[in-house]
Amino acid sequence: MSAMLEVRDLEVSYGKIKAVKGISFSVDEGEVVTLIGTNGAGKTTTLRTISGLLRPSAGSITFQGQDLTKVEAHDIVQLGLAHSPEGRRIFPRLTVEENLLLGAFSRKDKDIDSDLQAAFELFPILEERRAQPAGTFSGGEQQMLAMGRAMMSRPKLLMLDEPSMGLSPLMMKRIMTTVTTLQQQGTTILLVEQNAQAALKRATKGYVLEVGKIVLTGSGEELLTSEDVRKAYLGED
Amino acid sequence: GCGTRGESDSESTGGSGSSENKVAKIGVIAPLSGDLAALGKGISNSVDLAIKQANEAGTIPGWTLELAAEDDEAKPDVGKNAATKLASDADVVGVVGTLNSSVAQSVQPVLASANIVMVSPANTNPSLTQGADFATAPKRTYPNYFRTCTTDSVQGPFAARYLFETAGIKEVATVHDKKTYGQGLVDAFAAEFTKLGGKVVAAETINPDDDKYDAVISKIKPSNPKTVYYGGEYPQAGPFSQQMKAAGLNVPLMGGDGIYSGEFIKLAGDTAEGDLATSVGAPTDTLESAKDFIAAYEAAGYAEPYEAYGAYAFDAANAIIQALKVSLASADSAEASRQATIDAMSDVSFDGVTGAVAFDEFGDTTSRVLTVYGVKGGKWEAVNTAEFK
Amino acid sequence: MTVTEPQSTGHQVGEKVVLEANGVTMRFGGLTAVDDVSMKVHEGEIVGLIGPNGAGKTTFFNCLTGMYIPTEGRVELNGQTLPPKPLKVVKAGMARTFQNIRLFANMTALENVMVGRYCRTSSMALTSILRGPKFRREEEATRVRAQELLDYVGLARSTELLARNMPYGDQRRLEIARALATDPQLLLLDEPTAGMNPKETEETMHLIRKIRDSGLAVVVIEHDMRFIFNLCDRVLCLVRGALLVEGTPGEVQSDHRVIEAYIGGDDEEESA
Amino acid sequence: MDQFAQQLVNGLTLGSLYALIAVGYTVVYGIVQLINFAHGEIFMIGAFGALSTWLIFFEGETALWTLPFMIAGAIAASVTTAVLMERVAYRPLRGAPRLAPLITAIGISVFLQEFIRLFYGRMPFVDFPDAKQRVPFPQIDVVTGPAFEVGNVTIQRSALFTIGCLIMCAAGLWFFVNRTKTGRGMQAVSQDPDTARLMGINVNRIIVVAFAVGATLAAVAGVAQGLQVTNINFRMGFLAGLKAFTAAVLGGIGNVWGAVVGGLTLGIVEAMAVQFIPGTFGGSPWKDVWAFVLLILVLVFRPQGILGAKVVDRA
Amino acid sequence: MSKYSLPDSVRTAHGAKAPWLAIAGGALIILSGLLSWSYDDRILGDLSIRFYPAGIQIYAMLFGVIAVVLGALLLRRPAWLSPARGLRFLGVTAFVFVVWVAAAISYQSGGLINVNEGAYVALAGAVLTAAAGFLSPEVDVDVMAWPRLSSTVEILIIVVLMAVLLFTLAYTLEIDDGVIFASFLVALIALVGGLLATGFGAYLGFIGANNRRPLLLAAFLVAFLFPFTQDGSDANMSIATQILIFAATALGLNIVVGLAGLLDLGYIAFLGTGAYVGAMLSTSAFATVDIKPPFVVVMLIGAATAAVFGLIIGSPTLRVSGDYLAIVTLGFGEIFRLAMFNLDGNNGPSLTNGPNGIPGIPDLNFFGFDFGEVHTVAGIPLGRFSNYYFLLLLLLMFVMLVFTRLNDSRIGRGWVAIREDERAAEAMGVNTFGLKLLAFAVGAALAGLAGTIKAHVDTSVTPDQYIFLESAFLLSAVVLGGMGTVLGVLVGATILKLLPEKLREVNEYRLLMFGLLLVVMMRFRPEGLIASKRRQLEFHEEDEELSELLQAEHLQEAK
Ligand SMILES: Nc1ncnc2c1ncn2[C@@H]1O[C@H](COP(=O)(O)OP(=O)(O)OP(=O)(O)O)[C@@H](O)[C@H]1O
Ligand SMILES: Nc1ncnc2c1ncn2[C@@H]1O[C@H](COP(=O)(O)OP(=O)(O)OP(=O)(O)O)[C@@H](O)[C@H]1O
Ligand SMILES: CC(C)C[C@H](N)C(=O)O
Ligand SMILES: [Mg+2]
Ligand SMILES: [Mg+2]
Repeated sequence: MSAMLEVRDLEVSYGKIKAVKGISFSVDEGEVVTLIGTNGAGKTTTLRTISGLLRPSAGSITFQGQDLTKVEAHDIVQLGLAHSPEGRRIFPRLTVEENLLLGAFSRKDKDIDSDLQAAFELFPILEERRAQPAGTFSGGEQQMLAMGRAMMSRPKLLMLDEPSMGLSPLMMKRIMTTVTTLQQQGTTILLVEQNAQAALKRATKGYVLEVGKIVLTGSGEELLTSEDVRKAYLGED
Repeated sequence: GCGTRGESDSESTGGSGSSENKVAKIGVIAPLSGDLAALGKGISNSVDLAIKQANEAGTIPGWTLELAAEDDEAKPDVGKNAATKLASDADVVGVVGTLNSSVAQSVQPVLASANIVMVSPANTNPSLTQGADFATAPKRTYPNYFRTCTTDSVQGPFAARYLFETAGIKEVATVHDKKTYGQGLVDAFAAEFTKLGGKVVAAETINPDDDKYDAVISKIKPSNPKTVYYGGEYPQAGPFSQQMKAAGLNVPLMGGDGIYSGEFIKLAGDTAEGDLATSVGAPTDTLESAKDFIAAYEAAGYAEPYEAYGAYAFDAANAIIQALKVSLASADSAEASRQATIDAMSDVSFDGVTGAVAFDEFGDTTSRVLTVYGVKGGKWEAVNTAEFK
Repeated sequence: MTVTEPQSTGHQVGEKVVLEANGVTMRFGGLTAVDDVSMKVHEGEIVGLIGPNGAGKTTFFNCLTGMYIPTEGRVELNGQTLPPKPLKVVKAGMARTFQNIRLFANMTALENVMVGRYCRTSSMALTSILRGPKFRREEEATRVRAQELLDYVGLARSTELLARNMPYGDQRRLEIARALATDPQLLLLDEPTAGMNPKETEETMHLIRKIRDSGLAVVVIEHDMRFIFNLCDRVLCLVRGALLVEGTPGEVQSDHRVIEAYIGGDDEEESA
Repeated sequence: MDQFAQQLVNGLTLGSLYALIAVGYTVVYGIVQLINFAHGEIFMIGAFGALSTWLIFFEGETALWTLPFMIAGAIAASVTTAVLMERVAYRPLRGAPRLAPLITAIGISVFLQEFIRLFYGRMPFVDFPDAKQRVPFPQIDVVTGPAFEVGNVTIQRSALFTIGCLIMCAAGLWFFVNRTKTGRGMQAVSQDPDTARLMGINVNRIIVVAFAVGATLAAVAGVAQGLQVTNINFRMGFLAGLKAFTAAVLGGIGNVWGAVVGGLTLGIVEAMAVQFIPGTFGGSPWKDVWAFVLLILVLVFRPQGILGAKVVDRA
Repeated sequence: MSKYSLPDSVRTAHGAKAPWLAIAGGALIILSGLLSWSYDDRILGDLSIRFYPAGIQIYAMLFGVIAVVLGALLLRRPAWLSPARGLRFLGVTAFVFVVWVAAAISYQSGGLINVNEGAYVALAGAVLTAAAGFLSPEVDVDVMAWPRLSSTVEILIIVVLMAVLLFTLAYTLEIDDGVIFASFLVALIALVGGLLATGFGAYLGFIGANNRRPLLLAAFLVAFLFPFTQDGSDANMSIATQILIFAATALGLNIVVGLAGLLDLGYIAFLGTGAYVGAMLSTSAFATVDIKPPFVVVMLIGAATAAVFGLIIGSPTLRVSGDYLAIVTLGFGEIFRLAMFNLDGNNGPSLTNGPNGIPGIPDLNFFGFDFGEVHTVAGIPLGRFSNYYFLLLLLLMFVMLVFTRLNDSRIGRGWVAIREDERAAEAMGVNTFGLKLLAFAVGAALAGLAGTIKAHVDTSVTPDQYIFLESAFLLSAVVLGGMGTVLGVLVGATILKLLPEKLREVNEYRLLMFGLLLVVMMRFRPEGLIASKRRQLEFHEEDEELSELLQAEHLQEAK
């Protein structure tokens, strides 16, 4: 079985600086794959390259057999790959509802309404505030909106970049539970997290990145128990 | 490092000429671009013609005349820069220009301090020769300044009398563009008109940068003027006339020499029919004295018509040439003859294209002939030519 | 459930009240983001501010620092009522950091801190142009103090680096140094460890203690429970704009209302 | 009272023209946060496009049926210029600091004016009049000619045409922005282009559409202006553009209705200033001053403009 | 930079030949100068004589000399220079230069046939030079390896450079053939650009920074000596005065835009304020105010009035920011122009003489020193414009002093902070409103000062001198030259005022070209010709190399 997303020898640079230095990994259908690593390891860069916002300087990205390196960002969404970016990036002057509908921008089917309801069920606060300009939301609220919005495109593969950043413990649990829920509903997930513990617990597979290279690979459990990971990422000594 | 070459160079180009003639330049400062270019080009072409004729006839032995035309874009500031440039050119001995009185105000001091004679074919504002208090205490402001056209202290009243006496109009509204010319003309007109017993029912000003005048027109309209007297130039007057009529103010627009141009009719469109203008002198094409000029102008094949001021510019150039005959004869450089040229101007007197050319103690022309024109069938036609008394 | 470790320093909170906020309320249209919150901070105290996302913590900070003009309520620093003008607040002795780092990216670390000295220096246009001895002295003093502060937060070797080129954790520390440069008596930190890994978080905790030990009072917003409950002398929990619970870390973390509204069920390993 | 009504009509006419141009500023600004200074020139080129169409195909004909063709010609000229301009000059500057595109815009504005001034009369294959000075604009039957008198108020035909154009364009635009997906896409791009791409929005296409929409309305305004003032010139875009931009800011830039409201307000203020401000500070020469004073007052007391939404800067 | 180079494999294979290629290319170009370029001897200052190079040929020979030097350097591989980049730039621009000259010859004398062997030899040399540049390996310039010279030697370098500058300046202005002038400019750009590309420019900057005082002194000496090179001619001096006025005003604007980061689109109004004050209080017959204070007082009044206007215009910055501020300033600019246009007694009080302006402003007279007269110093006559030139130079020095000292102070830091993040600056105790007002007031006062002198230099003041386009010109000077730098603005102002004067052949197209220039410049070098490093970063956020360079400089300075 070929992987749903296959990244090979990917290199990405900002000007002269190489942020990603030849990484390879794959995501199979139905999996939750997590990338963890220190600040500036290149996780965000990797996700942005996959979704077409950045162009790789070398390597290949294949999604369901199709090469993505030359496809425009807005076309990649249509292929079923959604990306909830780091720092939420909601549209601040649009209302909550408009934000959600934009998530479904590339869809042409009629089920948008029911998906909207599904998002509201998952995050009731969004329904409560559906007409509020999203820019006035708190950080956590914005994060929920961002996730809801990404789901509105009915992605086959959902990439989440640090969904728990700045969230209250309760909210973080909620978000993490949502990840599981989504997986159970059949969405494949590529998750980038600082909260390694929570991420690895749910991951079928994990990759540890350090300064642009993958230094460790394994199943979520393996990594969780690995000595190195515990030291560096879980703050235990 | 290549000085020798440079010299030999200039010799080879200069030396290719046929004679040992020294060069003296007559400058022109007029709008050669922009909305008033039609009038400006007519002036510069006519001066060019006068210079060519003088060179061919060898009017000034030992000297070749050249034209140095500078664009003033009808803006005082640009005109002043042009004057500075001409003044710093040692070969320039006289300047024909400017078209606009407002530009003249800025040019006068520059040329005066360089002692360069300036003859305007078109400035009609009286203060240029007789000072700000021209009506009460005339005083010559710049000894180097002369003109071949009549002034607005004649033109304004001439128009007023025509309207009041001949056309029988007793109520007018006045509008002007705040420039030296427009304002001066309206002032002169209004003074005479009220003196005759007429009434100025509205007095407004406009900004020449504008192109829509409905608000002003709406403001004038309720006062029911029988004519609108406009002080200014055709680029604004044309659209103003058209918009007046589109807005239901169906009375003629009358203006001065500033609107006497074919361009006015082009801009005003069909509704210009019946509009009036005064201009200096008699219509050029009816003058016996102008036949040769017109023929020569056409033969020279200039791209633009000589327009309202071609003949006056031709006369202005010839007046300078007459003076140069005296001043250059004894001068060894063009620059040295500048003062002498000014001195010689007051004695200049000849029969020019527009009639007798001579200047009074202020530098004004001695002629006071004016003509009223009206738009008929899409063309300006002379209605009445008379000498103002 | 306990994450509290035994207090490492036998620290004693002072008696003097540095900050007193009374009935602060902030409404945006129909939404009451901060609802009648009162708070006291004593000299040498670290106060934690927690609460669900959108509870109004940042907004409360904005009200304290004059970035927002509170709809109601009063803020007193050292017994003096503060006008809602950021400038005057800083001058009075309250400084802050931001939830999203807001450094002057194209300035060096040193320059960033020197900007923080702005309100404690006085040379104006004419002095700057004439360059008298007073000007030189003040400039020099500013530079020296800024360098001291960089040393203090552990950035001694980053003086000439551009803020934008510094690692994330260092940027957070630089923000603290910049805030300290204003000579505050009270420091407000909004999620100082967001996006940090556990090691960096640990270092930040030490830094805050050190600051407190030098006599400043600190109010800190964080979602990292381990961090909050280990560090703070007292914790306030806001929910929907209103003060829900106030008490020692021990009291707050075992309060069922806090657990219900904020920490969530007994699921330990999630809260890293 | 009559005078008030009369100046109201004048103001509405003028304001409609401003509004039509202002929409272009607002739409483009809303999306790329660019003060497209060259938009005034797009308006000017629209007018020249209409004139050219008339000169090539219908010279001498003034029947009403030529008008749609002239408008089409105007739109073609404006839209082509605007889209080219976006492609060649602005697109490469995406993401550069504000000042770069602003300076570019000023550059383009100067360039376009000069281009028309220097080359309009020298185009190959066609014999166009020299555009270094004002060029007469054809007066089309029905939409120009004797004014209507309603009571004591005169309503010019070209005024009716202009106001009519505004109403139609505004209605179309409202539908476009609020009821179509492209419209919503526009709003998303305006707030965060990168994330908009993640939503599957083709950002480049949206931006081109914005320029084209603005240019279309400006072109219509160009025709209306030509009919109203009977002549056009290469400079006409500058002041009109400036006023329209003022109108857009006045109404709240980024907001299509703001542009309309701002335009009408500005037009009415100008007309009223001519008539009703007494003393020497009234009258036509001061009307622009009052317009700008109004702008400054509005910005100081309501920085986001009459209808603009407040920009949130959360600390 | 690597995207402009050949594949690595080619470079490693042939890299060793590069120095010799460069030397050969340079030699060819030098030789070409001795050959004939053009059959026609009437054009371009006669390029037809063999072994007797004229201007354009001499320019070419300079290329050759530098190519040879760079080639030789390439053999020695210094760590702090990159001869390869220099050669690349030099080669390509030399090629462009020769093609341009050949085109000019063909055009002016009617056919390519008139181009003689010299041009082809030069072309070949240029190709070789460029090839050398592209072949030689890329060396990263190591700023830490800059040679340290004794300060006497450094100062000597500066003096020589300044002398070259003076010579070049005088020479440039002497050229009055537009094509030769353009050729000279191309050559100048090529030579200077080539040197800069090697990293030598940065080194010179470093030397300059080490010897700030001598540098400034030398620069001003050059500026003061300039009128003496003009042999009493006022033609260039009149341009020079315009440049100085323009530069002083642009520097004032640079305080507002470059330092405080506030966009002002109506700045010309401040110059206008000064000019109108100067005109109204002068003894011109058209002046409307009857008080005639001495000129020093007029200058102060002009500056003060402008500063007050600056405060008024700046006051909305309390509430309005960014693009909104730009439009407010634009509005104020228009209000100023219209007010000057209107205040003629017809509309409002009679102050400004309306559209006609105030002409006939007399020359200044300082204690019997009449600025209108020719004065002879050391046997060299100095005309009217030279007199004003000296006065304006003093003004410019003053403006520069204000600019640099404010920039390098607590206030300057505050301005950067505001530019970077206004809210954060405020929250850190920076008096943002006060500093913004200060920027407006100081900038305006300086422009007002310049304006009062301008009124007398120009002898007339009219409203059309103060239109939006002029504000755009000022802004362009700031942006083209480089925001936030003094030198940049001087360069920008010089370019914008000098080029149209010298390229009279294309005078009609000058605005068209101005427009294009802005567009092209923003596309390829938005930070301006001489940008402050910090500003450059703001424009190229992703440029890590640059930010490292800036850091390196900081480290150098800190040592
Ligand atoms: N726009 C940019 N320009 C230049 N360098 C960048 C840019 N964005 C990121 N980088 C650099 O690329 C490297 C990788 O950054 P990236 O954001 O991918 O890391 P990350 O793993 O997502 O880190 P974090 O946990 O902080 O989100 C870092 O060194 C960073 O400084
Ligand atoms: N300028 C504003 N206009 C309207 N509503 C606002 C504004 N600022 C904040 N709010 C609202 O106030 C509430 C409190 O926001 P605040 O940012 O203070 O939350 P917080 O406690 O800091 O949350 P987090 O932990 O997620 O940062 C939120 O619901 C937010 O939507
Ligand atoms: C063409 C006209 C406007 C010239 C006018 N007679 C003047 O003196 O200004
Ligand atoms: Mg990241
Ligand atoms: Mg918060």
